[in-house]
Amino acid sequence: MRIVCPFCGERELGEFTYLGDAKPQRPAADAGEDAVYDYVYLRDNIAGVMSEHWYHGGGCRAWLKVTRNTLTHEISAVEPAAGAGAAKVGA
Amino acid sequence: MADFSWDIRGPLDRALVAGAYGAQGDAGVSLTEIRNFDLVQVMARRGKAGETAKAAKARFGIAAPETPRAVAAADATLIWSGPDQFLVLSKDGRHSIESLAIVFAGSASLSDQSHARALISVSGDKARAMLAKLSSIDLHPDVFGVGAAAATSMDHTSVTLWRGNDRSGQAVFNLLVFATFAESLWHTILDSAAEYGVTIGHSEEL
Amino acid sequence: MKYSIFSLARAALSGHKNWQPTWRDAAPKDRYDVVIIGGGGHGLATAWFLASEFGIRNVAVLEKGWIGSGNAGRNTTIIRSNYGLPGNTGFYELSMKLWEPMEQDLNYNAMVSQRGVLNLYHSDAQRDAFARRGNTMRINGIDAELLDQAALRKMLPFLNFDNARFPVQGGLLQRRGGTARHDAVVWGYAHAASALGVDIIQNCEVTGFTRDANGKVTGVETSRGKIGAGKVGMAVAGSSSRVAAMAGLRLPIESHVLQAFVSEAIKPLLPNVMTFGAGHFYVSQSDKGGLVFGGDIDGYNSYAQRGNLPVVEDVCEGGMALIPMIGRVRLLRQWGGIMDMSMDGSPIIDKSPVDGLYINAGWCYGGFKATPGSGFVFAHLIARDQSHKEAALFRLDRFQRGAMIDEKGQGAQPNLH
Amino acid sequence: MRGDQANRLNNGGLIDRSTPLNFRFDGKTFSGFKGDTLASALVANGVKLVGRSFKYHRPRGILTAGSEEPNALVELRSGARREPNTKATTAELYEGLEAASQNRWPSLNFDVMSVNQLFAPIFVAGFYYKTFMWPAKFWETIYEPAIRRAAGLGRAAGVSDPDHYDKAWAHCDVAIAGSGPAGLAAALAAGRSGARVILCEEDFVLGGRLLADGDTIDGLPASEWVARAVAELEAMPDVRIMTRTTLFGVYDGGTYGAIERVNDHLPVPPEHQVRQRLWRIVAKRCVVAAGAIERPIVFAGNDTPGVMMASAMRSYINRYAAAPARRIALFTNNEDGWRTAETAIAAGLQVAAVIDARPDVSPAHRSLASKGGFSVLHGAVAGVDGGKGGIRKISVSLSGGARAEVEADGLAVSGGWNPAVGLTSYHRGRPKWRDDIAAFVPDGAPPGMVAAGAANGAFGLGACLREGFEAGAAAARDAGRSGSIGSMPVADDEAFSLTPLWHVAGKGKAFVDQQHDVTASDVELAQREGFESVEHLKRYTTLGMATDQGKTSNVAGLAIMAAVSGKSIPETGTTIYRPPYVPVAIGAFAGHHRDENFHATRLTPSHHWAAEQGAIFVDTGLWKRAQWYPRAGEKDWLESVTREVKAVRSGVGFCDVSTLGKIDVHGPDAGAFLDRVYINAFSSLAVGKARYGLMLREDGIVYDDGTTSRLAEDHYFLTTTTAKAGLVMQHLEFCRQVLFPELDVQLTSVSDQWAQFSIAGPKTRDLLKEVVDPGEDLSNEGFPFMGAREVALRGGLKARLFRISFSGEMAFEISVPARYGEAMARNLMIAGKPLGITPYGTEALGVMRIEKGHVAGPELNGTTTAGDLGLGKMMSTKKDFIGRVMAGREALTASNRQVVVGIKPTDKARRLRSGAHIIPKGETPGPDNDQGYITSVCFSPVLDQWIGLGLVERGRERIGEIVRAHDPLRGEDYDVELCNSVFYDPDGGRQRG
Repeated sequence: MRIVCPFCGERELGEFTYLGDAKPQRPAADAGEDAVYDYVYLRDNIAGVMSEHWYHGGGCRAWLKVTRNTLTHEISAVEPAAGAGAAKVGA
Repeated sequence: MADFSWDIRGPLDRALVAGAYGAQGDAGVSLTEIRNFDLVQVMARRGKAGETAKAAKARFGIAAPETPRAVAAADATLIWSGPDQFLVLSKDGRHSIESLAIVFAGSASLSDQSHARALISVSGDKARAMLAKLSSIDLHPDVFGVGAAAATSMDHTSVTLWRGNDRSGQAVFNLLVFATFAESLWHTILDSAAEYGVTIGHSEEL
Repeated sequence: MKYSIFSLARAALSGHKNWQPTWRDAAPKDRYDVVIIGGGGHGLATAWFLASEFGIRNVAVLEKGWIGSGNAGRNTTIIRSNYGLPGNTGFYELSMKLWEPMEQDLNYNAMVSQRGVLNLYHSDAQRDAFARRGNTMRINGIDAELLDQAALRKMLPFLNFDNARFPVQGGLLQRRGGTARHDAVVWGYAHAASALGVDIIQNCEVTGFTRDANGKVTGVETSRGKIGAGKVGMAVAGSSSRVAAMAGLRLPIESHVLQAFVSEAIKPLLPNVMTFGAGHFYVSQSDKGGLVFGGDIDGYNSYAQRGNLPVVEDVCEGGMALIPMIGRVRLLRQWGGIMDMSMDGSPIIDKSPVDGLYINAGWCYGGFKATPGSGFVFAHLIARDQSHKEAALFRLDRFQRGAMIDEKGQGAQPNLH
Repeated sequence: MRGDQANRLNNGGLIDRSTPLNFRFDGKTFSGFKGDTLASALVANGVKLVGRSFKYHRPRGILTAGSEEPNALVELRSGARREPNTKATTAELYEGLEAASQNRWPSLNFDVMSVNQLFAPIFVAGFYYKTFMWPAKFWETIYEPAIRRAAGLGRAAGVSDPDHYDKAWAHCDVAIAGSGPAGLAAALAAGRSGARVILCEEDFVLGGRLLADGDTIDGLPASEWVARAVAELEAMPDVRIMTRTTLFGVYDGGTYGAIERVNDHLPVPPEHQVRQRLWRIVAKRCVVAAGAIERPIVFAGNDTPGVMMASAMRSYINRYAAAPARRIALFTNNEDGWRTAETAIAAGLQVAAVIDARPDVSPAHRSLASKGGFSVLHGAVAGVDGGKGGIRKISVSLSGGARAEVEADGLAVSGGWNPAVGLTSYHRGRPKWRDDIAAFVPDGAPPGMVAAGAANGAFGLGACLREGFEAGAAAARDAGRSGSIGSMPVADDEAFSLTPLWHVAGKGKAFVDQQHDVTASDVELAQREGFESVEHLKRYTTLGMATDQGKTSNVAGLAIMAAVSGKSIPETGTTIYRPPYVPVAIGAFAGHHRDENFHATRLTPSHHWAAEQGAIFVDTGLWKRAQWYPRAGEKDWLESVTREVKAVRSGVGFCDVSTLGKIDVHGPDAGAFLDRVYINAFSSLAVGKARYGLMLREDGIVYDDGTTSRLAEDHYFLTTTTAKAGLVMQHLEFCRQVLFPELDVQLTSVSDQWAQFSIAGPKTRDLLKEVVDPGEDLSNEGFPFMGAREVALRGGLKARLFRISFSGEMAFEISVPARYGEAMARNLMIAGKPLGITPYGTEALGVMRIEKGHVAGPELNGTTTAGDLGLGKMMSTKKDFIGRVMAGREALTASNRQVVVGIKPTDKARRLRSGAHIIPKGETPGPDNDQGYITSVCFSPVLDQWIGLGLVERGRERIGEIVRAHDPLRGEDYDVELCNSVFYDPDGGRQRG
């Protein structure tokens, strides 16, 4: 697998670490145990296109949101996490 | 009062043995460790990319790289190291962290990396062939030209790699590697280069 | 037909023309007392135990492809019961106890080979963790031995003791552990279950559930029509999330690819099953002569049943680091299976929140060794509507309660288990 | 006795007759020429028997001339370099080559195990599943060892592989697998268009089938055309030709695996060179021009030495000038097979007869037959009379039903061709059936890959060139290259006429998979027993699981299955294709990463100094850390460690703790950020102060701990444990970039920037006075416990000083830039000499932390909560933090959890061991009363006894209780007392003093 890092360009799989489903949002502080349980334990496990968090730890250390098909491993989109490249926020 | 001194010991001081190594004949790979440099990581703060860029331009006379490139200023090299960040490589305290702290106050966070890395310069006919054993980056001259840089990994270890100006018609690849990994990676580099014949040296010049 | 050397010799006289199918290739009936989704080892074992132990013989096993086409036919054939946490320890030993008489129980030689499973340690901390686990095993009546380096040098002189980045210091040995012929386990259960009247239906893919007004499951929709069922059990490993979703359930499971490898066949080289403690590598040698080995999962969600080079390299690096004499042995074939990785690395065997639907899932990459035990406790759960005592902690709601069974201590990060 | 190459033809061949090479096979000396393979040299020497089969130990010869060979497998080389199962057909001959036949005893000619043939009626497919079941315990002791000894093929070396391997990356626009006509044409088109091309050829010469089959291209003899094409390609700077290189697998994102046999053609690799190299080729496009594999026809005795594929026979005759036989019969069901008759005649060999399964033969071939003086028999080979000495007679059943006999010493067989569909199918693609050529062809391919030429079912030479050229041009275009591609090479297209024939019924064993001894009747038996799916067939009979992965057997096997089950071949389908295309040495996948180079090594800044002191090092993750510093006369590690601890507790010692993860946390929101990642507050920490912090995972379990100091309003210096340094950095970056992007915070690892030393003991201040600038106030008031600030050292160097203590003594940690680390160690030794300073290692560090009851790795085991560790009170109730909510779940807050407690033996002389379990007194150990275990132990020099920490059910409520430490693994069982986990200076006066 090769992932096109939005900052570094195309890189080989070995430079990246996988975290998983990127859909769940961390619940607010007052959300309660059920919401946090959902967030921590119930993730998309789609046979098809998933949105996933990957870390370019062997490169620029950016967290990425990767759209990938779990049946074919084909990657259709990569975007940086909200806080990667945040120096340009508001610019 | 005790009688002691603050001798510097670089991470390759013992592993590096100047001279020839590996296959005999014309050396295909030349390895030079560059010693005693200043290296400062500059990370723009949230929303402060513009201010950081302006401060860098004012200080170095050139724009800091916003993409994976290394640019040479009069007395420093600025090397992209990730989104919103770059490394300032210089000598003799001209751009020490103390002096840069004033320049980037309020716009960027600085971290001294002068002792955190070893710098190895690789050249020679077989430099690309040797580096292909360590790096997954495409170093073809059309793809990785002079000034190209990459934050990448070698031997599962993070490195910063960039191509400097050619020297006597040959490409020069510079490698910043983590100091505590340096000796181990050095041996791996030697093993990879041995079949081509190696010339080993060190220098104080960037 | 009863299998034995005598029946073989008799059959040889007639040119082997009189052998019957190993199992009946059944067509679906309208209704069964129990329908098991998944014709792998777990599903077939469940059916056999339902029929042989719990007196429920009106049972169908539905398989979307050919039986054993999932992880049952795609693993590294290791059996062991060397677990350290309550919940796992007793369950895997139950399973081991069911492996031991399997040939005689099923009249099928699954080549259960108790050649020993050895976990190697390379540091004091690892030794201490193994001691803890080994003592847990012993306290549970399971065999375990802690070997030091001197003992290992005698037993396995070819390991890398002196020239290694992380020298072998010793190991935790379970002599009763070993291997079994994975396909034969599937065929043996099919053979025996079929003989007791279980319908094994291949090429029959479940596409949905039928439910009554109260939401109770009343059967399944399949590529071969609707099939009614008193109860439905799912034992579909890599497809757990997909099948559960048909019943509107979300499971704390991710599907990952685990690669495995076999070398060319060579004369006997490795006497037992070994796991490297300083990298990702485990190995045994099949009776046919191939080194069967594997390592870590690729680490990303996948249903592709194939993996990538970094893990191949990582595994072979581990192999060479541990056993440097295998350098010139050639890797013959690589493959990948879909592992349903749970959030604590341990399985789920429980009634689902949907009435009439029973779940057997989350085996991670350890499902093969569990096959007989899983079949037994799942049959118990389906027949009695009550967890077997040795599966009582494999509950679906344990994550909500905080009662995880996390042998590796990695938390809700399935790719690290 | 020296072989005389009696079967070497006088003329022709691509061998270098001026370079004779001597070699040994089964101890006998022969000679061949440079350019030979081991197989061609054996053929030239008239050797027919080269191996024994897997199950029945039947005599076997050479079947093919390529990597699909199932039979001619040998042990190549000797000693530590012995390679089992090496194909004689691909092993290049070199001077001094040694090879031995395998799977026979005592010799190839007289193999005792061939008695297995007598039991063949019982040893049918699946026989072992039906027997060996009684008595049960006989399996491991009797049956299995016997089966294992009989099975397997060659013997591995049994000692460490002495050769080196490495791995490399290559990048290109177009990768091409195979250098036959299609591959060369593809390379020409792509290369001319300006593309970066990598052309992989597994053979040591380029040309593929052109090397054996000649023909004419662009009006030139094929050999000349190949030479010109190669010269043109070699002149292109961006075309890389890799011979002896097999492209074996296709992975995601256009990544291809290839194995280069760099020095396998030499006795040993030259100094500094590797044996083999694994390539990961990244290519925008890939053209598979891997050709096709001629397939056998299954008939009785088809495994007799002397039976050979028709195309292989041409290879031996044309390429190697070696005659496999003097009088050759040909059995074919297609036009192409006839080329072998033509070749034989041209080489001056006799053709005994052509047995053609088709009803008609072309007039040209009729006239060839009459000119060559041989008969054309319409029918099929029904049996072979012969044995280990080769073929004597061939019996033919004629189409009319009559029988005929042909006297011959060689039988060439052509059952048609199977395109090499492996590479195109490795992403679980299934090839499709084409009736016109009666073969499976690729049905699509992984992204970026396309098949061309014979690999795509185009068997004519003209078609191969055309498809290859077009595929090469298209691939280059797709990669953005638009140079002129010049003219396409042209050749005639021969007709390909074939009548499918898979299996000839007859008496005697007819082999489908020769290596695994799977016969046609085994396939029929499998069907009878319900193993009808091709995957079941494969698994039940082992068809296609041999070292050739069924390259010569799979299609015939499933065709026979289709026939007996009444289905068509496409309905029956193929099994899943799995890489690698050819078996690859495990050593090559490992490359450089073996022995000491398995993983990288990290060295602390004072490593070499410690080594000079004679330190014993321990592996901690990738680090080498000084474990203890033995002194002359000390009898064991315990004595050294005890001395080190006592020295610290009574005087002063120091330890390199640079391995801790160190992270600069910068930015206006740094404090707010740390509040969210730690359970306790950090925004409230004053500048110049340090605080111990505990981090949870989101599931509420403890993740890591460490001390974090505030060096400036917007700058914290965070430390992690050694083990978790990289993971914590990743976790913090996730928090920063994904969870809390609104915070203005920046993170940098400074682990390698700072050499950090712990200096501990009551004389610490006395020592530091000598080291830091006299102007620095180190008094309790000027530098209180948990203070942290920059100080100047004597000589002007700036350092960071932290008053924190892991040992429980008066202690500081001091950080200097890493290149001063070694000087720091030396200076501490100099300055501390009058104070009796003692360097200490990780063991002493561990002893002192256990004496103080500090938790570490064994307690932070990924299943413990802050409460379990006795740190529950640190959890802030005033803020949200990672793991807060999940930590509150019922089972994680239950009153009966196993919690950290101190443990000491009731018998002071008793040694404790980690891993012993805790059982209540008076009870029989069992799963229901297994209440915990000992996590960490040490001999405490202060208490003069062994002490430990444990995780014990309700431990803190049971202080003073006597329980059993139960350690059956080590045969120990003794009483211990549960006690306070802080054994030493419980009120902490020493570290504050």
